[in-house]
Amino acid sequence: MYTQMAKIRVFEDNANQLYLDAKMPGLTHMYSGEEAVAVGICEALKVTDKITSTHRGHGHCMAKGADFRQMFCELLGKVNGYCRGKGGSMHIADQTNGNLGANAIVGGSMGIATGSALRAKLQKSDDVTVCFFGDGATAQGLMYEVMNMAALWKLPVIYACENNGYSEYTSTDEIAAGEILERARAFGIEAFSVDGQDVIAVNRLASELVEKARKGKGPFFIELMTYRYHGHHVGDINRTYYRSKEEETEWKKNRDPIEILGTFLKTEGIANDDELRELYLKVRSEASEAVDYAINADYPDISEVDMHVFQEG
Amino acid sequence: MYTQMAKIRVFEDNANQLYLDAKMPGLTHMYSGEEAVAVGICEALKVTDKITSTHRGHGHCMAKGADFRQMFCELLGKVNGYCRGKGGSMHIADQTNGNLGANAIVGGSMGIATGSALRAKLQKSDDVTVCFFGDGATAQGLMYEVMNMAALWKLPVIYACENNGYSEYTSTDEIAAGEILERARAFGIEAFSVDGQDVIAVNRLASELVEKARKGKGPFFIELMTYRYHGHHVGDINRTYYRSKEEETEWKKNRDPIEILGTFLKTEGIANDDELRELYLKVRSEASEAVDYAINADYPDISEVDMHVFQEG
Amino acid sequence: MPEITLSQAVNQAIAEEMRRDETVFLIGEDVAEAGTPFKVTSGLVEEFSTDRIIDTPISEPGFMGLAVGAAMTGSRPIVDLMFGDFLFLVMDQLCNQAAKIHYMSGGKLNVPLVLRTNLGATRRSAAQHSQSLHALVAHIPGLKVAMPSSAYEAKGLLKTAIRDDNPVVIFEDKLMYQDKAFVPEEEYRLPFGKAAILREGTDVTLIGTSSMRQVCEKAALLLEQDGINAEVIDPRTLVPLDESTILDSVKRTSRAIVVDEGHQNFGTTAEIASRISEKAFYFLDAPVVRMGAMDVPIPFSPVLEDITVPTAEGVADKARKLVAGELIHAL
Amino acid sequence: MPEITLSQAVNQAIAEEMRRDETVFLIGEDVAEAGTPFKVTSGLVEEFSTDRIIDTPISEPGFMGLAVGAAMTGSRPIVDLMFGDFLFLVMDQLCNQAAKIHYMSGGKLNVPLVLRTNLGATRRSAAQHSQSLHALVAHIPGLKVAMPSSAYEAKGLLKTAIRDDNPVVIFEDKLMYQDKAFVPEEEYRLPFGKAAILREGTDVTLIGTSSMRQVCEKAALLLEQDGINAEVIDPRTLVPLDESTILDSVKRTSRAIVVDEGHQNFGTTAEIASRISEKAFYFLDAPVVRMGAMDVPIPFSPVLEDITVPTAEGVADKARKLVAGELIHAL
Ligand SMILES: Cc1ncc(C[n+]2csc(CCOP(=O)(O)OP(=O)(O)O)c2C)c(N)n1
Ligand SMILES: Cc1ncc(C[n+]2csc(CCOP(=O)(O)OP(=O)(O)O)c2C)c(N)n1
Ligand SMILES: [Mg+2]
Ligand SMILES: [Mg+2]
Repeated sequence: MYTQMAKIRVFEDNANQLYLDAKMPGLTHMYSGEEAVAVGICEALKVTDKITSTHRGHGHCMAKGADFRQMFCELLGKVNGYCRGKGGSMHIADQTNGNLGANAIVGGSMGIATGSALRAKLQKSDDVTVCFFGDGATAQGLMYEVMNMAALWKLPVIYACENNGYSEYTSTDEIAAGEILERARAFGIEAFSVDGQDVIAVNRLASELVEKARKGKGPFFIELMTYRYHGHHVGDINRTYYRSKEEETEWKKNRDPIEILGTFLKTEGIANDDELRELYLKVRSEASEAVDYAINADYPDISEVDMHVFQEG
Repeated sequence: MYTQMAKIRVFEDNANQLYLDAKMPGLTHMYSGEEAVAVGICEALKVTDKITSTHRGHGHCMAKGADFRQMFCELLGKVNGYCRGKGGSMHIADQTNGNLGANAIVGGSMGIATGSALRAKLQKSDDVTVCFFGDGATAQGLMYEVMNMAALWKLPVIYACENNGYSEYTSTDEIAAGEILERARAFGIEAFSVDGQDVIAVNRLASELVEKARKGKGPFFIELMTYRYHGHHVGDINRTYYRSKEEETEWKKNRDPIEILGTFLKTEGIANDDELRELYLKVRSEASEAVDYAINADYPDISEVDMHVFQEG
Repeated sequence: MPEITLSQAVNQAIAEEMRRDETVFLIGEDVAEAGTPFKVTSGLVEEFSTDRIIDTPISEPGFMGLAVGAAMTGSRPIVDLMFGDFLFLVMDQLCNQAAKIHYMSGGKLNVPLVLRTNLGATRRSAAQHSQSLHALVAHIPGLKVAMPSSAYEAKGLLKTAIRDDNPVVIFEDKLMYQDKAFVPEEEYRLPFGKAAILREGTDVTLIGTSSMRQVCEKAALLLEQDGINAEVIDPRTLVPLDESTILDSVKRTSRAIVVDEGHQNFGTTAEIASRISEKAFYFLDAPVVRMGAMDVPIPFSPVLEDITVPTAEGVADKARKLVAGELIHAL
Repeated sequence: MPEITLSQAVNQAIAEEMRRDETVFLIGEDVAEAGTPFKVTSGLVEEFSTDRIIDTPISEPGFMGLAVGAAMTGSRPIVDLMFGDFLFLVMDQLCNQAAKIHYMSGGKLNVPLVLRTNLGATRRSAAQHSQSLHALVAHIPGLKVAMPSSAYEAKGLLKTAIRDDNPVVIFEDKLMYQDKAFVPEEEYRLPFGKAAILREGTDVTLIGTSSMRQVCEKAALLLEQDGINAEVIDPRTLVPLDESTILDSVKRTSRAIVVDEGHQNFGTTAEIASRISEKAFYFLDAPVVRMGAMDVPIPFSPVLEDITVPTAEGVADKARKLVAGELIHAL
C-alpha cells in the first residue's frame, strides 16, 4: 500500500509539473493528500471488482492497477493512453482492471456503479462495485434514487464518500444540511465513518464490507474524512478566501497518509527509512520514464476523430 | 372543514361520472378518501400562502378555495376553466388562491414549492408554501436536493407526503427502502407522522407547523397516512392484483375522513345528522349546477392555440 | 401471416430476445405485474420472473443510470420509460453518459442498451404527457434513434435495437398500441438506416416516421382522387438516416413534404428538408415543405390539441398546392 | 466608449439590473465569493450580499426548480449553470416546467427567469464540458434563446433577458470571456428577434451566432482577398429568430452558409438552412451550405478536438467553392 500511495503522489506531482510547463492540455484535479482512501479501498478489491471514479480520478485509477505510461499518455491526449487520448484526465477509464471511468459530471457515476452491482446480482457474479464520490456530490438527487434501489434489492455496491471538506471553493457545512451518514441510514443502508488518512483503518473497514457485500449483505456506505492538498484544480492557486493556510499546513504536516503509514511501518519494524526512501525514488524514476515516454508518444491520427462514436458489429 | 371535504368528494363523484359518460376528455386521478389531508392542511393556510399540487390535484385545488364551475370547466377543456382549458385536470392551477398548480411530473413541483419559499424569505414576506406529493414521489432525487437547500436556508416550506400506500400499481414498501421520515430528518428537518383520515389531527399539526414556518422556523416534513378509494386513475378498475377488496372496504367503512369528522361533530353536539345531510345535499346541488354550466360552456376559440406560449410585454 | 397489435409486437420482440439472450432484462415502472399502463409488457413477468422484469421506484434518472452501468459491464438492459416526456429527466444519464462512453473510452467500453419510450399527442393528456421529443436525442452523437410506424416495424426494429451494441432510443406511438398489422411468424429484424418506400409515386414525396407515416399514407389516398401520385417514405430510423433513399425519391418526384409529430422549430423536419434542399438542389421544382407539430406546448382542450398536429387533410392540401406551383413565397 | 471584456459586460448587466429591480437575484454554484470558475460574477456579492448572490450545493435540478418557483411568485432569478453540458440535468425543470407553465395555466402564471450558461469546445475539457446545446432548448416552445457574440451583445441581450417575462436561456462562449469590445457607457438593451448585419456583402451570406460570428467575420476577411464580398449576419437570438433579415440578405446574395458550433445533425443549421431554402427558393444560385460541429462527442486530444469545430479557413474555403459553383452534389 505504501508503494501504491507513493505512486499516486508522484503521479500527481508530475501531472502538476506538466501543467505548469504547459505541456498538458486543459486542466486537472489533483488527488494528493487523499491517497489512503483510494489505496485502502482498492487493495480490498479483486481485479474483477469494479469501481467508478470522479473528476479527481487519478488516484482511483492508479490504485485499481493502472500503469504510469498509459495514464500519462491519456493526460497528454496521446494515442497510447487508456482512452486513445479521447477521454483525458476527466474520463480516464481502465476496463482491464475494472475501472469504469472517471466522470466529469459530479455524481454522474452513481447510477453506473449501482447498475454494475445490479448486473452482478442478476448474473450471479460475486464481484463488488465501489462508487467513489466527493462530499459535494451528496447534493445530487441521483444518489438518493440509486441508494434506494440498492437497498431495496440488496445490491453489492459500496458508496465511498471522500469528504475532503470542500466542493470547489465552498466548505461542506455550507452545502450539506444534517448528517451525511444519516442520509444513507434513512434508506436502511449501514453507514460508517473512517479516518481517510489512515490507510490501514480504511483497508480494514473496506475489506470487511467488501466481503460482506460479496455475500449479498450489501449495500454499504462509508464516509472517509480526508483532505486535498492542492487547489480544486491545478489552476486554483489563491485559496485563502475559502480555506486557511494554517489548515492546509496542519493536514500536510500532521495528517499525511503516506507519512502516517511510513511511521507505522517503521514503528512495527516492517521497513526502515532507507527502504522507504529507496522505494519512493524507484517510483519517481518510473514516473519520469513514463512522462518522457508520454511526451514523445504520438497523438492519435486525425482519422480517429469520427471513430468510436458507435460500436460497429 | 366538513363542507370542504364534502365538496371534494362530490366533485370527484361528478368527475368520475363525467368520465364514465365519456363527457370528459382524457382521464383523471381521484382524490376521494384523502380529503382530510388537503382540507386539514389548507384550512391552516391563509389565502396568501401557497401550495403546489400533484396529478391527483382536485382536492388541493378545492381545499385552497377554488370554485366548482371553473374547476369543472377546466376538466372539460372549456375556456372558462381556471387555465382556459389549456391545462386540464393534471395542470389545474388557481393563482388567485395561491395554488401554483397541479403537476403531471411526479415530484415535479418540489422545486417550485421550495422556490416559492425562497422568494418569501428573500422578499421578507411571511407566507408559507406547502408542497403536496405522494409516497411514490419520495423516489425522485429532486426531493432530496431541495430539502437540503430548504434546511440550509431555513425556508418556510412544509413538505406534505400523502402516503396512500401505493404509487400506481405498486405498494409503497416495494419501492421505498428504510424510513421516509428519517430521510427528512437526515437533512435536519423536523418530521412528523399523522393520521391522514383525521382532519382535526391534521389541521392541529398543520396549524402549529405553519405558524412556526411563518416565523422562520421551517422547513418541516409531514407524512400523512391515507388511502385512495378509486383506482390510480379513473380507468384503473381491476385492482385485485395489487390490492385486496378487503383492504379497500376496511378503509372505506372504518376510516372514512368525512364520516370520522361527522361522528365527531355529532358526538360533540356541534351538528346533527339532518344538518350534515342537508349540507351534503346543498354541496351536491351546487356541483350539479356547475357540471351543467361546464357542459354548456364554450371551448376556447381555436385562435387561442398559439396564445400564451410567451407572455407579451 | 398473423395480424397483431403494435403492443403485441413489442411484447413478442422482448420475449424472443430475452429467450435468446440471458443478459437481456427489462427495467422500468410497473412493467411486471401491471405490464405498464399501456399493457405492453403484460405476461412477461410470468415467463421471466421479477429477476428479469424489474419494477422500479419512480426514479427515472436513477434506473436510467443503473441501465448504463449494467450495460457497460455485460448486461443488455431494455429501459421502459413510461412517457416520452420523461426523457427530460434522464437526459444526463442518456446524453452525457450512455451516448459518450464508447467514444470517451477510445472504444474500450460500450453501452448496449435500449430505451423504449413513446411519443404522440391527441390523447388529451396535456403538455407533460404528449410530447414527441425524438429531435432532441437525434441531435446527440452516440445515440441511435428508431421510429416504428406499425406493429411490423415495432417488432423488427426493437429486435435490431436489442442486439445493437450502442444505446438506442426507440419511440412508439401511444395511439398506435392497438393498431394491427401483419407480422411474419418467423424471426425477422429490420436493419437500421434503411428507409421503406411504402408507396411509389411520381409527383411528390411524402416523408414521415411513426404516427406520421399513416398520415402520409392517408394523404396519398386523398391525393390519388385528384390524380396526384404521391410517393410515401418512412425513414424508420432517424439515426442513422437513410439519406440516399430519400434523395433518390425526391430526384424523381422533384417535390417533397416532410411531416413530423415533433415541434417544427429546430425539429427533425428541418434536418431532412435541409439535406434534400442541399443535396437534390437542382432537382427541386418547388421548395421542400415542412410540416411539424405547432410550436406550442400541447394544450389539453381537444379543440385546440387536434389542430397542433399535422393531419392527412393538411398534408394533402399542401401537396396539391405544391404540385400546382402555388407554394412560392412572396418575391 | 470603454472597451471591456465579455465577462465584465455580463457582470455589469447583472449589477445594473439588480440595482434597478430588487426582485432580481442570482443563484448557482460558487457564484458568490468565488465569482464562478470564469470569475464572471466576481464582486457582485460585495455589493448585493449573499441574500441576492446565492451559492448553492451541487444540485442543478434542485436550484433550477427553486428558480422556477421563485419566478412564478414574484422574483426574477438569474440561474448560473456552470457548464452548458449540465443542461441535461435541468431539462425537466426547464422544459417540462418553466417552458410550459404560462401556457398550461392559460396565461395566468408566468416564469420570468434567465438561465445563464455557456457553450464552446477547444478548451481541452473533453466530452462533458465542451458541448454547445442551444439546439435542444430552441426546440422547446416557451423558451427564448439568446446567443451573444461579443461583450456588446452579452450585456445588451442579458439586460433584455432579465426584463423579459418568460424563461430565457442565454449561452455565453467560454472562450470569449476575456475578449474585449466597445460597450456604451449609457444604458442600452438589445431587442430579441433582431439580427445584426455585421458586414455588408453581395456574393454570399455567412450566418453565425456566438463563437461562430467571429469565425464568419474572419472568413469574410479571407474572402475579401479573393475578391469575394461576404455579408455576415449574427441572428443574436435563435428564439425568436429574425427570419426576415436573413431572407432579405440571401435574396440579395443568392448564396448562404450557416455556421454553428453545435453538432450539425438535427441542429440549428438545419432550421436556418431549411427556412432559407423554403422561403428564398427562387433566389438561390446554389444550395445553402451547413457547417455545424462534427457529429462526434468532443474528444480531449487537441489534435482531434480542433478539427471538430468550423474554422474561418473552412468557411472561406466552402464559400469560394460555393461562389465558383462547385458545390453541386452529384446528379
Ligand atoms: C453536475 C456537475 N455540477 C458541477 C460541476 C463542477 N464541479 C466540478 S468538481 C466540483 C466540486 C465537487 O466537489 P466534491 O464532490 O466534494 O469533490 P472534490 O472536488 O472535493 O473531490 C464541481 C462543483 C460538475 N463537474 N458537474
Ligand atoms: C416523473 C414521472 N414518472 C412517472 C409518472 C407516472 N405516474 C403518474 S402518477 C404515478 C404514481 C405516483 O404515486 P404517488 O406519488 O404515491 O401518488 P399517488 O398517485 O399515490 O397519489 C406515476 C408513476 C409521472 N407522471 N411522472
Ligand atoms: Mg469534496
Ligand atoms: Mg401514493
